[in-house]
Amino acid sequence: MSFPGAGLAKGLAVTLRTMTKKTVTAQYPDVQPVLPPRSRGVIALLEENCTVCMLCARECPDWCIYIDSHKETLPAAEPNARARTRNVLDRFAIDFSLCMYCGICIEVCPFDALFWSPEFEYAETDILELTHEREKLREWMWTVPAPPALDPAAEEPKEIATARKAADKLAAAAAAALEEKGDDA
Amino acid sequence: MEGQHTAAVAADPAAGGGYFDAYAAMGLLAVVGVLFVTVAFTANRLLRPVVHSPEKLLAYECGVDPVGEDWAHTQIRYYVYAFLYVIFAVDAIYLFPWATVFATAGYGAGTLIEMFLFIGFLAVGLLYAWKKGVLEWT
Amino acid sequence: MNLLDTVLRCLATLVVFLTFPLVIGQTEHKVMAHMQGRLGPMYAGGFHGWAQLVADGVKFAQKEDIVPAGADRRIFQLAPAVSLLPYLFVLLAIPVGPNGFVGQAVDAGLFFVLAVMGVGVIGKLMAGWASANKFSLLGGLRTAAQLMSYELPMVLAAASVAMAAGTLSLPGIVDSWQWYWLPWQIIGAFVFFTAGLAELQRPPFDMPVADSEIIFGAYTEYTGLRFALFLLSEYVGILVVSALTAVLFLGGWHGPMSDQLGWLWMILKTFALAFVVIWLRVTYPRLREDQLMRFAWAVLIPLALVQLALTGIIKVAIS
Amino acid sequence: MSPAATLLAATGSLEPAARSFLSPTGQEIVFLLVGIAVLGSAVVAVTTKQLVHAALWLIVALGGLAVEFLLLTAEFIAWVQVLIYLGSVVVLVLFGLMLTKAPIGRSPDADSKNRWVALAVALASAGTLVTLVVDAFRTSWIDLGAGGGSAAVTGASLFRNWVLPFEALSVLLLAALVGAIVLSRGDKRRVPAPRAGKLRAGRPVGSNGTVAATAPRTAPEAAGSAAGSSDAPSAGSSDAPSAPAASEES
Repeated sequence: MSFPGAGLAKGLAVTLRTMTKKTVTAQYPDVQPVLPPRSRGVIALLEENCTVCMLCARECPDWCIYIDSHKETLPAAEPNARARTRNVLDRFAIDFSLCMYCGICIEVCPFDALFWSPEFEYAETDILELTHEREKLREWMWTVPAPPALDPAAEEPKEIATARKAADKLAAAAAAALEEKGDDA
Repeated sequence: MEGQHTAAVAADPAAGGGYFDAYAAMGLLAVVGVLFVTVAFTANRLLRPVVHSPEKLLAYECGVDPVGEDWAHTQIRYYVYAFLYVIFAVDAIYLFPWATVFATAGYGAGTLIEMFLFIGFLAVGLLYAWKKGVLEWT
Repeated sequence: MNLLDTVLRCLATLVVFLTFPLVIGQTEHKVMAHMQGRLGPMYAGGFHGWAQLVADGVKFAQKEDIVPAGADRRIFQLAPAVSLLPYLFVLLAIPVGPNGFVGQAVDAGLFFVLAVMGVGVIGKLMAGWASANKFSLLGGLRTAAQLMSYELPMVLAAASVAMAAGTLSLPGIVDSWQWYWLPWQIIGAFVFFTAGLAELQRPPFDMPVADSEIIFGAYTEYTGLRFALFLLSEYVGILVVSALTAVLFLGGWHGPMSDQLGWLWMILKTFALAFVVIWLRVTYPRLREDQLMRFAWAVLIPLALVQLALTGIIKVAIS
Repeated sequence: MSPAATLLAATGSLEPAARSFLSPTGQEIVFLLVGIAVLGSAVVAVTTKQLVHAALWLIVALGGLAVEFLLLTAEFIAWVQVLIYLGSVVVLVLFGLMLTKAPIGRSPDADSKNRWVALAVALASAGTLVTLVVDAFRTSWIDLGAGGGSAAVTGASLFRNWVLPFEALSVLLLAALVGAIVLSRGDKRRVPAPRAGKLRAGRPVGSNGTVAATAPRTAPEAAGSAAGSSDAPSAGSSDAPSAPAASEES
């Protein structure tokens, strides 16, 4: 059952009700926003983990990652062994004027060298300055939050499981040795 | 004579004085209003910058260069509304002198009917316009 | 005639003319924002952006005065004043409180107010034509057609009140107001307020400034102080229409302790109506041009005629 | 109207010496000054070469006239003048100008060659009016009491003495209304007619009101006029050569 003007009255009621509710405006520069975990602010680089495998640069859809490197030969550790070579990172830069924040580079990195940082205040007055070099990318690592806690029912991460198994074994061996010693005494 | 005039006004302050006082105040307010606008624009003239550039003197048409002339043909149907208004406004003003007298002693129902007759004729006109579709936007 | 007294009254009217619209404008900023889940201006002046419109005014006063190359200079420059000043005269005649608390009582007050408000349309036509912009012209014509169409129901509804009161003087009308006028004149009140809203080109009747069609109508080419005057005229218009509706239909200063607090009642009623104006703006979408015209001629005018008949019959019956 | 008003002002002071001819009241001085302004703007309104300016000067003249009415204590008439003449008649004029053709700047084609005739007619009618008014009032003096022209007085005189003319006015207004509607709707009804009847060949749609009303004409002429008028749709003019234009208006 509706009478003429019911819709008009309803509209008025909606706006009036909204007026009494809390606003959703964020007073941003005064109040920092509370960002959800895994916010895609900027890409940070943990240089120490990077092996210059170039996977990220190759997978990047808009080719905004620039990597330069050179090979370094390590002298052989043992007399008869071969000398080893390894890649040394010279330059790692991301052009954030091109980057579309798809996160593929982070996904493909096999060595956990790239991370999402929630940092978003890196505007520049010149578009060319949006190409950020490795120092800057490394600095953003400090803003990367700890990974969110696992689901309570989740399986233990593999690394931890293996490490714990090893530690358990070691502890068991130590206990056995201690027991033997005690027997001797 | 001026003396006579003022004497007449003084004799009936409620009527004579009130009327001219009211409109003298209106006149004064007109002066005040014009002064306000003048002062505002003088202040504006002192404060504003003047940077010549022919670009900003172009007519604004959503950011692109203006197309064609500054004048364009528009719907003539607006004119009918204006015309209807003139006729009905002439009608409506008669309501005001009528409104002030019709309920006082000595007028009563007869005057009411006279006005209804008057309005009735125009209501017929409005109905005619409606039927003819003048009020429809085709 | 006490010259000093008259000068003071004129200046007081000017002060009201310049400050109350700012209050209404700021209320609009805030009410509209909160109705849309926002906060509105927050910085100017410190506390909840209360000085936002003052800041706007200062900004407008410093802006460059641009007259388009093809424009008719003098008419272009004159138009904002022509559109604004009629409202100043109307304000002078609006009674605020009992016992002569009015800028200047005019004997034919109601008629005077309606006549003077009708002059504003010339300013808008001048602005539209002189801008040398076809969108402005179209906006000016739309404004004029709308103002003329809605002036008529407004005049008829006002005539109904004049019939009920038997006088055209605005203080006289408020004096003879009784509570039962409220139901008696309810149709007239609706017609008057709606038509007033349309006269101000406030949403949902803002077709003449429909930005999606004709940029900003007659005001497209205006900048700086002249634009500010047009804006001011819109907000003074809200004040005037709200105050007139309060005077004619809501009993003006009538209320508890009206002898001392009459002016407060009047201001409260005016601002309540101004709030409704803002509320309607936030709630409803714009009417199409054909709906706009049809609403005036096919709904408001017949309603106003019905109200006239009702007023006439009841008035003769009770007198 | 306005020259007459000014001269009326002059006659107001053409009184016997007993009536303040040489010591006018402030009200009379204002009346005279406003009258001069009205006369001036009226003259500018008819001599300016810019169409819209003429209408705007007319507003000044009519507004000044309202002030004159106020000074004569004809309060109600003064505001009627503002509401009707300023608020609607001049707006109607402006409207008409802006809808048809009102360029910014001078419109040389708007000048009429009959200006001397017009001047003669204006002077003659002004002379008649002035003679009439002067003859009617002579040296009689009307005291302008306030409230003499208020709405209540007007209403009393209207509904006590002049009811019949008042009712006749409503019929006149109705006639004007119907006339306006017929004129404005006339074209609309006739436009689809050539399309509806297959037998009747089309004429240029845009010019049917103006061209065809004169006389039946031969096909090439009709086609030529269609091509000449810019607002005729091309569909209409392509049909034109098939038959002479029908003259249904005549």
